[in-house]
Amino acid sequence: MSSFDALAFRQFFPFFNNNPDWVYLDTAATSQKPQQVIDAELAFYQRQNSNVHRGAHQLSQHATAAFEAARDKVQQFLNAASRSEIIFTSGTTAAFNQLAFGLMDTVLKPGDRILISALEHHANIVPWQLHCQSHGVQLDVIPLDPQLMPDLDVYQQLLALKPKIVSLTQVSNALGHILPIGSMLQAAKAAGAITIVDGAQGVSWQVPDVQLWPVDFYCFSGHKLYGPTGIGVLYGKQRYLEQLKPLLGGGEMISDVSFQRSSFAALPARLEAGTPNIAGAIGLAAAIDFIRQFDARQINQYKGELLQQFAAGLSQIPGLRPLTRVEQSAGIVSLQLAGEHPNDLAMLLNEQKIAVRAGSHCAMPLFAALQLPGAVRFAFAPYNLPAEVDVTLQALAAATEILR
Amino acid sequence: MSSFDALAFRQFFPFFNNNPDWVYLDTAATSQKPQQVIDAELAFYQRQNSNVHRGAHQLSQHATAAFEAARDKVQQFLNAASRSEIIFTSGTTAAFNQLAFGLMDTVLKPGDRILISALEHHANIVPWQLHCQSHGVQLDVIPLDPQLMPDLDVYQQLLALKPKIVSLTQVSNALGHILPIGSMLQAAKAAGAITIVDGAQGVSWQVPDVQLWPVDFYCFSGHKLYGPTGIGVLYGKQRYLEQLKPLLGGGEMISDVSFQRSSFAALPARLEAGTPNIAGAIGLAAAIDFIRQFDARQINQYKGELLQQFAAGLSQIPGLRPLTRVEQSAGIVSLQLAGEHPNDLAMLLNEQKIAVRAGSHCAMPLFAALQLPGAVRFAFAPYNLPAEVDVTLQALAAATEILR
Amino acid sequence: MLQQLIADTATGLQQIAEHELPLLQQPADWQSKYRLLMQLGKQLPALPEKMRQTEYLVRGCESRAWLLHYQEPVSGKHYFVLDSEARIVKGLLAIMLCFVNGKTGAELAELDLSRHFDALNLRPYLSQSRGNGLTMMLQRIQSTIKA
Amino acid sequence: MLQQLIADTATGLQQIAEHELPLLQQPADWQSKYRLLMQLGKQLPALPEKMRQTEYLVRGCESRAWLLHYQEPVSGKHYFVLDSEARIVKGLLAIMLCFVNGKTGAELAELDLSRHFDALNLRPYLSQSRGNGLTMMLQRIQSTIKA
Ligand SMILES: Cc1ncc(COP(=O)(O)O)c(C=O)c1O
Ligand SMILES: Cc1ncc(COP(=O)(O)O)c(C=O)c1O
Repeated sequence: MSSFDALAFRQFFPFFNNNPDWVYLDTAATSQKPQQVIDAELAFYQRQNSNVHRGAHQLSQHATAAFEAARDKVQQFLNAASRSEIIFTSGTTAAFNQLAFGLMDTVLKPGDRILISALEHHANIVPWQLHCQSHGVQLDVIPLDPQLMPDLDVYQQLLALKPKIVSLTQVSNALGHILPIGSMLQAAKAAGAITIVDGAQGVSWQVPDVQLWPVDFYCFSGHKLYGPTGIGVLYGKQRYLEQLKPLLGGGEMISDVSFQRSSFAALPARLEAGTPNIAGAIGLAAAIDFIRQFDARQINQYKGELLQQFAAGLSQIPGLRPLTRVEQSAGIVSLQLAGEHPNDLAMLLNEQKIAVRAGSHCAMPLFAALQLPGAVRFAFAPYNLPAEVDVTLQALAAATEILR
Repeated sequence: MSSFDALAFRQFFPFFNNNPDWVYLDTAATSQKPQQVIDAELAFYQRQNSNVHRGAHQLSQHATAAFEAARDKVQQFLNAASRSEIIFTSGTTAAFNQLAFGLMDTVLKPGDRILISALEHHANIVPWQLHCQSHGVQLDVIPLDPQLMPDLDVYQQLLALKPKIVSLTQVSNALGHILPIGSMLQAAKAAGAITIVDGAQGVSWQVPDVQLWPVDFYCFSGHKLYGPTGIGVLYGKQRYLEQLKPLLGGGEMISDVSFQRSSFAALPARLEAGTPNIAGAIGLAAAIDFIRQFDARQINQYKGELLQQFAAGLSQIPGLRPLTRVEQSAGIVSLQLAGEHPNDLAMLLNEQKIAVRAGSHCAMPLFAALQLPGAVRFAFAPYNLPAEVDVTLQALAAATEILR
Repeated sequence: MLQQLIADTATGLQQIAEHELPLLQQPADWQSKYRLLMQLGKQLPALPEKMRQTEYLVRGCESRAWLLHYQEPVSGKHYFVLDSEARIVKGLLAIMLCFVNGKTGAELAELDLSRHFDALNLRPYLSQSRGNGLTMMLQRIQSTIKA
Repeated sequence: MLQQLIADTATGLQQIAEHELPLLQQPADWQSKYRLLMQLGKQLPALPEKMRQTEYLVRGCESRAWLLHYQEPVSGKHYFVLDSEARIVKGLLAIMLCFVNGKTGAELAELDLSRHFDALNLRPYLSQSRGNGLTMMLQRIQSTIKA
């Protein structure tokens, strides 16, 4: 048994006191926020609020210091080599759009290839599609193996085509499966590719050491890591960040503007146009402080225990077919009820105040490959309790009973 | 005298209690936030927090309802014809980047022209520059007249070149000057142009009626309208929004994704990729509720009185040279001290706890035209008090004394 | 083909209005409510696979539904055939149809569907959520009759 | 030309270190502090207009400054000539130079400038703010000696 104290952990989250009848199993969509994250935003607005960077005045300098301290916090969190490798974005989606737009013409030339996996979220598909065709760049996909993981043999064959970019999710948001990202990145590097990791789901499973991992870009969203909405991070190795064409132009990202032409400022400013989400960055820093108080290994072990308990219960309910292989999951179980549409199951769980998602989870190509209309996703977090697993299993039994 | 009660108004803003020694004259950079805006975000995170749109479950439906109610609020605020004309962005800068990217290829063809004024903020310059050259589009600039307003004669001549786009700021952030936007938009429409207004500074001066104004796109930021950072609005007339190529691809903005191609969802989703700044939108709605409690005419009259008081005092201090013509200002006075760099003046004011900005205020081309290294900007808001104007004037006198 | 589907739908709706709607109003446990909803859905004809075409598709984020429309030229009355791959949604669509089918444009403009759903304790299903197939369907119906 | 500027700078800095730095440490009203800072700035030579070139430009958001650098080949010591269009910033740059000029790379790597600024009650001017010319200048000095 993990020595992690989930009940104590849960106390930090006001949401649960305010929603005592609900079982929240939708953390993969967004996590709940500890009071200290909320307080950090509140304190900023009540005490320090001022715009950053431009200020002669001390209030603005304090706001800037707090904002830049948030950047330092993220740098330490990922162990980035330099603070200018941390770009604040509005989220993972914005980060991928900066990447897809920014690599075209500079790194990616007509005829080049990008390699992603069949497990990707739309954020790691659609931005590429927006630009690939007009730039003559080809998007290749690593298919699934029978374990619903990327097929590593085919991966090797696709790497032989020398993709310029390999962009992979660390953890599948639809299934929870943890990709063998270390070895996959190594293989990509060996093939000479620039590597990108979508950490939206993965960062709460395992924080990368971006100097140890062979990863050139890493993206995640604050709101899935106990932080606020509207803030995310694009980490990039300096030499690659410098090659990105800015997606956004405006204040702060230029060093010189005339009506004829503008020249860009140094990183990180170059990729952060306009007034940033200052309070959001400060909230994200508070979230990082919060989560670093706890032992990640213990948390993961605890989540594993919840998954085991859930999986054991599922096997007692006739007709349920998990898609997720629990032993390779970071906290998610996705399942089907034989012959039924996932939406029906989710509605019956909702009626019993179990908050889950049904559908294709912004991973339509995955479900197309599986030839399924979607699945019902149960996403467990360290604030979930064994008792909630039991309640969920009972609710599932009642729901399948009705659908039978 | 205005019957507006500034002291009562000021009570809503916790910032002032926490910073009693400061005179905050930097509202043009970002406004302070009333407690009810902070509370709205807080309440969302503590009670409702859940991701939007995708949810089978009721928590998500409530979050979605709150988020979409924020959209309805903005729609009413601007009197937009439809809620799908309101796109949430991360701010004005992001909105302009969506416009510049989105109009290229669809509306703007090689050889086409875009017309802006010499008073524009970088947000209405740099995004155009990012895309104009590679698309063969020409950016024209309306020069200044002696009153430091757009030269309307030259404007007419430039309109004769049939620009496809006319994009103007409602209020200059560097000088505070209120452009004659009604007649300028009408002239643009008469010349057959699509019209864009940068409302970042203007929206707190006069909220447009977008059905009465001949405006096709209107942008503003929450954080300058008593709202949170990280949220802004791109309003567009439906038929023009529909022509925009999405700048951001990802979840929610597509109706169908395969590895071959994706098809876009209907507005507003089509232009809102990824998890939006949910709490930010809810905070912005609270800010709109807040400001609508007050009479805008009275507020503007009150700001006018502060400006008059300030201008009268300025004339007593030798060497000060206002760039702003107070009678055409929405609340800003920018000035120079003869022979001195604005930064010196601002530092001496900062020492006396007067928060102002010095520099080119993200309007470098304007100061290049004026052949000045910048100016010191005093931005007054309805929470500023006549007593603060006096303190500021004393501080200015002391500062000029030192610099002499 | 469409005529046949419309006729079958009409038969189903009449059944529902007479027998099931009253039952929905009675206090029952939640299980019975959903059993009833699924029952309702079964009384509507299923759209044959070959008619499940993109042009008829109404996409919620979680399940697909289809809408076919016919306006009677003389009376101007609107008739819809609705289907969904999710059973509960299909039941809810059936209820929606009870209030919508066979009405003129003017009648539909006056219709306050949420009042009816309220009366049946089904209000939450008509929320703003884009992910919710029902709202999407209602919007599609409204845009269809305007077109 | 650069040699002359470096010589003039050295003279100015010696003046400052001997006469003005001690004064800055004494409690004085804020007005005198700024008068002194501006005084300091005046003791540094002004960069001739033709040398205010883009390659030497260090851009804060609010005022421009320039940096010229020379490394003595034998001793390896670094010498800088700094200028700013803002008078107070120029005074602060003069103070910075007092601690920086004529030092070797190793000495500069060891230097804790914020301690010195603290001692002079000038800490706020070395903050993270990008808008602040001083921080930008410090970064430029660091990158220059590394290059
Ligand atoms: C006139 C004007 N336009 C655009 C902007 C950019 O707004 P934001 O930084 O919130 O994107 C500003 C604010 O600095 C402004 O004053
Ligand atoms: C794996 C993955 N990538 C990307 C995203 C997109 O994140 P966001 O919506 O915060 O931009 C998500 C979240 O939905 C995700 O789970």
